[in-house]
Amino acid sequence: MKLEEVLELLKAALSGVECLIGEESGIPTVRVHPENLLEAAKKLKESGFDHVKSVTGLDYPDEGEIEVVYHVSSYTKPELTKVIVALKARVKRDSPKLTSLYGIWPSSAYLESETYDLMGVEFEGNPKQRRLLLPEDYEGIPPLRKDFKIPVEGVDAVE
Amino acid sequence: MELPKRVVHHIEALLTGAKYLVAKPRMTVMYPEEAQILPEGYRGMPKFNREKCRSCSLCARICPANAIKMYTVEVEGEKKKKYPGINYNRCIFCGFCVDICPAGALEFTDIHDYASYSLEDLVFKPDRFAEGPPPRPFKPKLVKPMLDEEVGLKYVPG
Amino acid sequence: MSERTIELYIGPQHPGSGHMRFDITLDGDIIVKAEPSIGYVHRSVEKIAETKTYIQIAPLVERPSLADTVNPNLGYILALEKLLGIEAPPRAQYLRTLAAEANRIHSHFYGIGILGIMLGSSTAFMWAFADREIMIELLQMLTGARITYSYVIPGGVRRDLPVGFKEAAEKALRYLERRLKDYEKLFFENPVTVARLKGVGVLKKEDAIALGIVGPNLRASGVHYDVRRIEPYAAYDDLDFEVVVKKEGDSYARLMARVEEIKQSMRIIRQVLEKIPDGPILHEKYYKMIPPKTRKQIEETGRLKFPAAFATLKPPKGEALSRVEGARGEFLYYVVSDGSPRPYRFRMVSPSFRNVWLFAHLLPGHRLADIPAIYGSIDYFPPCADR
Amino acid sequence: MQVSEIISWLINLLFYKPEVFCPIFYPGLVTILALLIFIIWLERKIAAKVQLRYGPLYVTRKAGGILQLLADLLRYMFQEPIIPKTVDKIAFIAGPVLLFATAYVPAALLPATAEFTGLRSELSLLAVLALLTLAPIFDIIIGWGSNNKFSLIGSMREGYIVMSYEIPMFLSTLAIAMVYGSLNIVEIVEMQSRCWGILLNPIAAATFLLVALISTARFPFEIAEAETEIVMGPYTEYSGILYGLLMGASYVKFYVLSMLFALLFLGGWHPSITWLEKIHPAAPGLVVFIKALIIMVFGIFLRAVYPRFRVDQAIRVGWHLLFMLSMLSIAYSLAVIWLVG
Repeated sequence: MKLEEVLELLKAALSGVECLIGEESGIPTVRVHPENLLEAAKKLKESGFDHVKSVTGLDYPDEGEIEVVYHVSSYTKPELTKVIVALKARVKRDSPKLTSLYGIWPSSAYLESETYDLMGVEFEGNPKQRRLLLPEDYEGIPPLRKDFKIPVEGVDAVE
Repeated sequence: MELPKRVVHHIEALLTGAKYLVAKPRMTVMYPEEAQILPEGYRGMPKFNREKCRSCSLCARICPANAIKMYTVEVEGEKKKKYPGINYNRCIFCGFCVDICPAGALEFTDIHDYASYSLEDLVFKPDRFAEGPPPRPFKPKLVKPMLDEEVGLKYVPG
Repeated sequence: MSERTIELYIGPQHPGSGHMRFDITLDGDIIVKAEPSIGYVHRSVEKIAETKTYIQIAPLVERPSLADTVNPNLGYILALEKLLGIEAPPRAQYLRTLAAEANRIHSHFYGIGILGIMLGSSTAFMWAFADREIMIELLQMLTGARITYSYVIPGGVRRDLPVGFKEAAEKALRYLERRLKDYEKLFFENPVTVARLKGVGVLKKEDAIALGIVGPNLRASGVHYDVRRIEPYAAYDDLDFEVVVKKEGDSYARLMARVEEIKQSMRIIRQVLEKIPDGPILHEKYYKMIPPKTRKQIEETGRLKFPAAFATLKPPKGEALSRVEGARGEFLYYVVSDGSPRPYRFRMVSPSFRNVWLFAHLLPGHRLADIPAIYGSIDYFPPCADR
Repeated sequence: MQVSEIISWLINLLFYKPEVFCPIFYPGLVTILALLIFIIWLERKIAAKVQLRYGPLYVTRKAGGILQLLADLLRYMFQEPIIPKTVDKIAFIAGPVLLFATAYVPAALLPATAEFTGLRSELSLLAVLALLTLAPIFDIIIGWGSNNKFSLIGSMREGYIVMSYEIPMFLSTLAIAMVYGSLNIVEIVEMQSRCWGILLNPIAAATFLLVALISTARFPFEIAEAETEIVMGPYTEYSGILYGLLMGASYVKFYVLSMLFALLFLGGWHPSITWLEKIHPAAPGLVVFIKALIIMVFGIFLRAVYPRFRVDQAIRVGWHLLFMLSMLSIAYSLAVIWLVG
């Protein structure tokens, strides 16, 4: 399926939901306000996108926001299997909260949990949300945030 | 219906086991008494050639594990020069350093095993890096692995 | 918990757990609740990648998944190539396919071996690990390393086919074909193996889809989905192979799906060696950057030297999404570049991480003794999941 | 004079009195210890051969590493047996000792030859069987005393399995005893000089062999200590010599059952080699030993072939297959008696 067709399909599927449909670096993308995320997801699920491939958190400290990207695709609809759609929502960096899409896509459970763990975004209603990869007693900046610095070494030997 | 088939499978399994009880193949190299002859281009511990080095530090820049660092070395009759040294505590044997060296000053050796008593001993400064990896303390019997239709891998003394 | 049940923590120091822990609630011998507790070998590849240059990430991504290294490597390079806007020449594409398939065989043997030892068949374990060596030896000929090949680089591959590779590969494949028959008699069709796996851990098609399961586990549940066919990369478009799909969805189907895939991979390797076109193994743009003297040396040895530009690859601003079918399932890479030599965000979703769901989903209702059977059959690899 | 008398009395007591010789030398303790070392080495060697490996090699390299197990034994002897704070100490320490002892005692009662036997009784078969059933109780005790969930689960499994194999074991031995009309092992063997028990009642023989495999946790029935499931089952907390005793116990039991199998079904010391008697009155009994060894080699070879069953499947084998087979063997015996008389 060509990109234009995918965009057409998305527009048809998401009619009635306040969102921004477009192409970003060749990836069909739907940008929604966190409030509309659940509704958009529902519509996408209805149109055949049946699983989440990845939940990614991107930290933008300058803008004070965290972008959460759901990459969704389909196993069942042959024409959609080739398509991965990015569903993006931005949340405030100091109180990042989203409604979990677990109810719509159970496949997002552990992926959201990972994002909670490493990026500090809370997903309300996700039963699997917990310290997944980090130690249970970890406190501090979520490691994938930009202000969590790890040392970078230079080229020259320090003697 | 099911039972006779199951009995046949039991017998087949037992016979296959018995077959290997008497068959020859074994896939063991008695390392370290025996060691494999490694194929050409094997990515072993790299060796440094001081004469060819242009001090471009590309090796240190591409090293994914930060194992290679540039050391400032006093050279007779010249200014100070920068030469690479390697820390084998970190090296992951990706061979990027050798492949990016534009002067061919780094090359692979076929040695991949070296044991030392201290961590510091695994840091090879330019001098030791140029000597290359230390040879094995004893000579192993060398065998060449050959892919074989019958036994999979044959280790031919070579 | 009620007085009927006991809680059992299996792992992380347990002969059957791997680097993870299961929090199991047992009612008698029956599991009522299971939750995987992972992260014991987490090293945050995604964060480390943000501090590395693009080429340095290539060896990094293959470290988590030790049995299957070409595929994650290839997946990342595909994303990087999308960012850079280049594509590898045909010969390099074939060589990538060759390495990926040899690696798939190696990884599947690894998985079968682990399943074997989990069920108590030490012979299946030893055999599979010995025969895995065959593929390692082949790939060592090709790449110069045993496990972590870092073979795929932006714009091509690092080495051309060595002399005598085709004959050696043919011998290896014939040997493995013969050996698979012995495996069948001793392990796959062994009545005890069948009793342990048939009907155990049944994953229904709907559940597999809803939980986003990947790889042979998905296909063993009847979903016809293989990235090599859905979104062909490397040379898969030109090659003839079947996507192995099984209906049953039980542990035995998952095991047999892997066995069938080994056979398909052998088919692919034969075709690659038959059809491989001549030509360069590195994209023109980079090949031109190599000085002529070095180029001559490359042609003689078949071993590539990198252009200096590799140390400071700077893709333009943008995003790239790529996926490959690894041995354990789909690897997804999402790389966001801000125009600097290091990625702004690097996302790697490994198949084992997506298969984590299976523990919580499949284990309840089974017996305690089924944990290793199910665990082994889904070919779960903790480092691959934790990254 | 006095000293040499004492020595000859001692030699006579030790080597020519069956009541002493049988428990201590053959088929008793000394044979068992030597066999333990050999059979475990052989098990590892056989598994290694099937698995394209060498197995133990470096201890006495020229002899294929046969002394490896002696080295292991020494290690177990001198390794610190760690006794965790939370265990029930008496059960934890006494358990392995008693388990080994109860596994060994039946061996002392087995006859070496017709004349040379430690226990002369009309009910010797019954005595051996009764003693054989004692050992699993200590398996359960150590699992309970270890105060570890894996140990507990392991000993529960052991308990379930005991339930499933004991009845077939008794019934199949009963079947062969019925054919020969005796519960005296010596008598049964003597009657086999014409026709081996395995030919008279093959069903009972097959049942008994399977029972021997199950009760000594050979593959595919290595269930109570299934490593990838419950670590080492009842033995999880053990180390040092206590663990050595536990590991040895199952082999000892296997030895006893194999000897019993050789005696009951494979004709015992028939065909008897009479010239051996000149060396020692117990020497013709070596025929039994060799037959038992063949059975044991078959048993340990299975490790290289089979994965392990699940506990419920093993119990199903016990009740659905072995129980039925043992009932059949009784019927078969009745038929044989009716036909042959």
